Amino acid sequence: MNEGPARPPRWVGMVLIPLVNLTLALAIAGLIILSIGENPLTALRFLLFGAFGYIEGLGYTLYYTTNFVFTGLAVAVAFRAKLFNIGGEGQAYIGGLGVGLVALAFDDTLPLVLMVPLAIAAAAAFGAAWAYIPAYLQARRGSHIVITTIMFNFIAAALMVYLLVNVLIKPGQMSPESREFAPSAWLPFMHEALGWFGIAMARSPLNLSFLWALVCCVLVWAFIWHTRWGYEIRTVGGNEAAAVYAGIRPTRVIILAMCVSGALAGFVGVNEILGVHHRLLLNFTAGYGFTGIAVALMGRNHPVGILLASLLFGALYQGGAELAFEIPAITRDLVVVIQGLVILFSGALEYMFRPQLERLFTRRGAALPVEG
Amino acid sequence: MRVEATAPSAEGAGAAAPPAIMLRGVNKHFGPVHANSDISLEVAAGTIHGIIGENGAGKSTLMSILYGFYRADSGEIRVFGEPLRLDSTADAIGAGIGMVFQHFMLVDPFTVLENVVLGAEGGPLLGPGLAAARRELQRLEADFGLEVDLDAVVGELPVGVQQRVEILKALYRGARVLILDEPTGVLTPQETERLFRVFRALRDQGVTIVLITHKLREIMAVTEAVSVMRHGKMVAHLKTAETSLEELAELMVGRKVLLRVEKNAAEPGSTVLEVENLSLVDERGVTRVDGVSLSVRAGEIVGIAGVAGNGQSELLAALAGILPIQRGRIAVCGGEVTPEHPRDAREMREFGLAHVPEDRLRMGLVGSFEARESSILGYHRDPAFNGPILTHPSEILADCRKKMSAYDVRPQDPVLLTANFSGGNQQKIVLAREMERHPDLLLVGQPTRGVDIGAVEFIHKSLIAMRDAGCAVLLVSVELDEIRSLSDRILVMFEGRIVGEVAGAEATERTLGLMMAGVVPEDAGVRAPA
Amino acid sequence: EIKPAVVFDMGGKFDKSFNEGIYNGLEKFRKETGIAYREFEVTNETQREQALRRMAQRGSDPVIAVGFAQAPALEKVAREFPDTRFTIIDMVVDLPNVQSVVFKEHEGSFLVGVAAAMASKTGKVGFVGGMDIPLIRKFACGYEQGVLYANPDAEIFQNMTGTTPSAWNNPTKGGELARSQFDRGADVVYAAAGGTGIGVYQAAKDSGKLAIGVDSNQNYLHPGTMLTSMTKRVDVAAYNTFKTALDGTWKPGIQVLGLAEDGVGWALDEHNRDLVSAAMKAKVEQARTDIIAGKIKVHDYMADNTCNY
Amino acid sequence: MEEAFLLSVLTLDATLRVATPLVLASLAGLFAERSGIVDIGLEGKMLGSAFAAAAVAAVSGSAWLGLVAGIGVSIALALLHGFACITHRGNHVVSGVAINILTAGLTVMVGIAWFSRGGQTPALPDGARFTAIVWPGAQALAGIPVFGTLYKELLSGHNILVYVAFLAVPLTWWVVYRTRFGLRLRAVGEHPEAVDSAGISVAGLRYRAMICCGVLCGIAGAYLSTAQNAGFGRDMTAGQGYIALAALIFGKWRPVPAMLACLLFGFLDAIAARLQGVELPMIGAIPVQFIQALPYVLTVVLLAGFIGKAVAPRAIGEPYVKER
Ligand SMILES: Nc1ncnc2c1ncn2[C@@H]1O[C@H](COP(=O)(O)OP(=O)(O)OP(=O)(O)O)[C@@H](O)[C@H]1O
Ligand SMILES: Nc1ncnc2c1ncn2[C@@H]1O[C@H](COP(=O)(O)OP(=O)(O)OP(=O)(O)O)[C@@H](O)[C@H]1O
Ligand SMILES: [Mg+2]
Ligand SMILES: [Mg+2]
Repeated sequence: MNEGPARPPRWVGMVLIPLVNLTLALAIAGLIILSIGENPLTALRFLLFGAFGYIEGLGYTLYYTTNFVFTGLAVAVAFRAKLFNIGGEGQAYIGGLGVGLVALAFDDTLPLVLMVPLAIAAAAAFGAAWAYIPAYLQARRGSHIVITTIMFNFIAAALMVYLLVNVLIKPGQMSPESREFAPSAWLPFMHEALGWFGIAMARSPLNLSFLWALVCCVLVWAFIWHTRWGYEIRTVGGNEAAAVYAGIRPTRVIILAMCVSGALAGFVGVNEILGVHHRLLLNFTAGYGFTGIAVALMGRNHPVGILLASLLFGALYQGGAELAFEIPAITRDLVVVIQGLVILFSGALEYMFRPQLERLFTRRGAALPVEG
Repeated sequence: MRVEATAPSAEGAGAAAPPAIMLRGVNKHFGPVHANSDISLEVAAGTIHGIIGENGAGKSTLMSILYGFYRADSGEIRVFGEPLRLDSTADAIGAGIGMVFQHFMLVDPFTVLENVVLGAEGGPLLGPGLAAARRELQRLEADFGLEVDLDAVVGELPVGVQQRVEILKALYRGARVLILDEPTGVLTPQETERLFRVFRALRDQGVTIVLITHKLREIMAVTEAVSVMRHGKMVAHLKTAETSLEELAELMVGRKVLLRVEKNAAEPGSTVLEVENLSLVDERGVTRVDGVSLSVRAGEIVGIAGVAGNGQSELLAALAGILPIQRGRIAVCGGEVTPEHPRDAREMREFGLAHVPEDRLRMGLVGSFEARESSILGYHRDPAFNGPILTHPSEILADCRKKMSAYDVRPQDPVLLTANFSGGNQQKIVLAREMERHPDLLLVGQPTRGVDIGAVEFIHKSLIAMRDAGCAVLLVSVELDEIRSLSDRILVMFEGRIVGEVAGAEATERTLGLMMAGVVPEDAGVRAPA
Repeated sequence: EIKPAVVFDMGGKFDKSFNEGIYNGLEKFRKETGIAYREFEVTNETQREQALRRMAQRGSDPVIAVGFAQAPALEKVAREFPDTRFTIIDMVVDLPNVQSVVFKEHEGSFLVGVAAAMASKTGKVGFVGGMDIPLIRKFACGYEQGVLYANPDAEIFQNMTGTTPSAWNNPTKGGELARSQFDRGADVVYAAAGGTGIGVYQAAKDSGKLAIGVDSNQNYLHPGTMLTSMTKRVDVAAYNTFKTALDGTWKPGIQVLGLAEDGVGWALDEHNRDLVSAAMKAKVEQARTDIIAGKIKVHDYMADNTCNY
Repeated sequence: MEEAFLLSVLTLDATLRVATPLVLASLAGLFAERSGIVDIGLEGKMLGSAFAAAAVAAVSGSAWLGLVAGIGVSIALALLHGFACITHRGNHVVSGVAINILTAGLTVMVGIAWFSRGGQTPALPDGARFTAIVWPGAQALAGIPVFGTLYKELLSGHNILVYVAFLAVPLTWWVVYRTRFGLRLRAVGEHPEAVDSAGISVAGLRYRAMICCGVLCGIAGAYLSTAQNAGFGRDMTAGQGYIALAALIFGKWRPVPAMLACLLFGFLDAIAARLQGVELPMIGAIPVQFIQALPYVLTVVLLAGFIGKAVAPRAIGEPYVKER
């Protein structure tokens, strides 16, 4: 029909609105900090400095980012097929198991260049396998994937405790942990890798799996939007009847999407087990799988958005720890509150100011309604 | 006589009764779209008033404003002379307006009774309300011939019955003005005729009816006055008795429209589709298709007529590889399907079949896809669009552009979301996708459902062109006009069986209508099924 | 003057048992000396190393690492900062600047096992652990041995709470597990499950049964149904770390604290005096002397990863 | 034999205790989800309510005041969820996750500020708790075989909130299927346009559903901290909100089947507690972790084997937008 009022400029939606939301979240967190008698601006400075202000801190931020990228992508891929994968936590756990088993088996025989691809493959295979069962049950038996993936998180936890306490534990040791891998099986830290090129960097847990996370972003983007399999996944997610009409089998697509999702979640194991801890241990997933849900949805299930959301969460984790370290009155619980506020305002309430802001900038910007 | 569009005249002003509805200067924007611009309209009380217009002309929007569902940006509304501020549908209902939407507003898992009382329960507890409603509805049913099983689950009812539920809903709320948005789009001729009888009965009892439709014959048959919309504006108000089909069509589209399809005699070639004794049972165990045999040859259009719900949809779905068959055999372009060797839609396409589904939005398209993505649905594995791993976006885009211009899809924007095209244009996207494959066999379901007559003309021409190019076409439609004017042979389905076959040229509405009711008339060249 | 610091483990300083014991010892030190200390509560595996390193970088000395799980991190950090003094509780890290404090939890558990067996009228007693890990098995094994020492016919029910970190912090589940043992006839239950124990003790109180606390003296929680507590003096260990560092008497190496060193024991105070009969007290004290004297050998699960005694 | 019977009755008794918060929370979820709002935030609402109930009960000495406070906090959180999802068309899952994280932090933070016990509230004396109600004649009838045992151990001797939870099931059923509000509730989760076109406010209905959800979650939270336990502890819900959600889906969004699913979860849990360390004939001692995983494994098996496809309310999770 006739051209009506113009749309607001793109940057309003892409930059300004997220910024306003984030500011609001931090402002409310600031009020809370004020209420316990601390200076919110000092706190904000510690938070930002801790997350970005020095190389080690940045390293930690990016290390957390790596985990969130993996779990966020995992949730997003499943979501594209309209599957709600709450099982990232368990898939990451079992992915780590795969990495650990490979490393324990071959750490003194294989060189690193073979170990790394093998470990990545194992993480993917184990994570995918753990996602396969709920996917199969959803596809063939109609078992609701939300329930089964929740259950599989618990089952993964039980399995890991059993294996670590009874089977894989280093004999005579107190901690339920495997032995440390031989250093030849350690994925190089970023500070080591940069050291090869003569660049000095403070040490941090950031390791080369960060690069793999970036690669995964590109791969997922290409997979979802530029392959026929991605097309089929999106078709099933968009309109299942249309998928059947197009000769796409939803059962296969559900299984494919979940396996890709599980494999991505499994890569958390590469970062944690091969990159940081160099041993198999309990609870290394630390809730990254759950946070991945918020990461994916805040990032609009798009790799670029997920990367940005992961960075935000990485910064909150690292900056928050720094904050708790520097200001004794700010406990780790307050840091959790800040995270909750950020998810609430930047995620759930992201549209709160959209109409007002868009109107503001539309009016000031170009167009009055054009009749014709 | 033509009445000037912009000024609903004071013609009836001398009469005592104020018009049932009077709109003045109504405007409505949807973001950048000016859906209704400065609309005025007057509907006399106790009449049936038609509104026509192309797809996207703004008819539904205008009626939704009148029903308080959308709020107008500006304008004045009077109902029976009373100025109204419509802030919600409750206001409109209170003023005696009832509306039957194009997409039904029924809650599928509810019973008919529950649907009817929703919003008019008559108290905080359901029991008494339901009982009262049951009594009142039985009266309404008797008065207007609107029989429905009040305890049936709505989702399981045929559309024609669902529509009756919608009408009952409005009447139960005491509607004095009843608006119906494309009520006949999904009805059979019999159902339509029955609906019109209801309309006349309602009108005789003083109810005012506003009828939106694309079918000009219906306007001529049942209305007293008609208003024409184009591009968001009112272009004419006419008395039905003083106009003609041709004039209305021209007013709507803005150019002359060919109302009859012109075609030469068919020159059928070899058999492309051969169906033998096909049976199909749905998941509830009901036999939907029962021992159907038919064949379609290259260069002919075979039409399947029948009242909706008599197995045509399932037959089409089975042929397309969407539903598995329980008995029989399908041979298509050298490929074979049996219960032991089911094929999915992808394999059927590989045999050389294309399929325009009956319900494009539910099945033929993905609303959240860009048009270029929807335009390869089902052919997304075609080597032309794919490398070994990655797809070829530029080829897909170019292909989509080409199809869009060949089929005059508007707007011609391959990256616009599919859902943002109007229904008619969505239909064209599907047609372009399927027909441009130049298949050996084309299955078409309801090709012109809900499409305006300009587009109908184009679609019909394209189908004839396909046939003349040697394609075998199997057409399923509930539009008898469409079936009769396009088909070379017509098969009629009733309760899952084919009751007879008529040559297209010889089929009359009466013969077909009887056959669709399961009666095979003696005369007129009907052949019993093989 | 020293700049002491502590890195608590995942349970947090208010976990009602182990970490909180450390916290109490340190608070005592702070009140006495007026010396403040830095602290950090880790929330994931990777933060352990980060926190220890940050403490060392900031010049904190000595630094206490709480819990066995900190050992791998401490090994790295202690090598990086050879001039910083570290104390790790519950684990041995063999480095010249590390003091390792470990406890003979099995000995203390043996004593409360004896008490449990004597207090039980049904001859059935229970044990609720947090997670099935070697440390908890060590508690359970000592307890079992003590129970059977006092009553060879006794029956012992064992339950573990869970397989995720919430196992240490799930009083609801703890209470249900205790009740499940009461249903089967147990009338004394010993909990070694961190915050989960709160629920166990409450369930005992609500059902009129007896419960045994752990780590710190928890008798005060429910006088009348808290039979006793197996005290593990982490507070003393923590206090001593800072204190000896202040005095200049801090020494690296391994400290094994058992009954003989008063590192573990059983709690007898005004809250449970009425529950402990003279015979019980005598028997427990006898066992205590015998263990110290080596007449009773309490099997350490960690020695061979079995509970065969 | 008699002992075995008593033991099974006691297991069922434990089942009721464990299932109570699950029943309440899944009924809460039923109101939200039937209205079209995905509620993954049951966990957070329970946690917030558990804290408020324990804190107020500890200060006031009254369990009832605690219950009111718990319900109040839970309703506030439910309305926050509604504000995000209904008014501002936010993503339901993100909002739920945010509420869960927010309450996990806030309860402990406020707890430390108020009580200085590391986020715990003081232990509640019996007067400030909901304690067991012994039914008349429980002791007297105990002697009667079977019935006496059932009466004394299973029916009698629970706190009032247990009875409330199981009465809430028929009540919810009645509200959902027999009242005007219930009809509209079911309609708005299936087809909000239909509700809107009938002249009923979609947002208004959904907010009211969220209030119902808040009330029930509030009772569930209060049960945890002032009935089942005697005080609040950090993260004390321990994932029960998610299990309740699973039960709701398991029960296909219907009150009675959802309750049965909760009872099933409770029963499997109770059984698992009793199987730990028991040497099974033929098999011997099973590793405790396998027993601990048993309820989850069995749930999956039951789901795959016996429960057909669960179809959610059609409009669930979709923000209602009239004009695109
Ligand atoms: N909900 C909506 N949001 C945005 N735009 C809309 C909406 N509904 C309608 N429009 C716009 O208003 C215009 C008029 O649409 P409307 O549905 O009224 O057309 P119509 O005359 O009913 O067409 P048809 O005959 O195909 O039903 C459309 O072209 C469309 O651009
Ligand atoms: N999200 C949207 N944003 C902008 N315009 C939209 C959007 N969704 C739909 N439209 C517009 O709505 C119109 C479609 O309206 P509608 O769905 O009523 O189809 P229609 O013209 O009525 O077709 P039919 O009669 O076949 O149903 C299109 O012209 C399209 O431009
Ligand atoms: Mg319309
Ligand atoms: Mg339309």
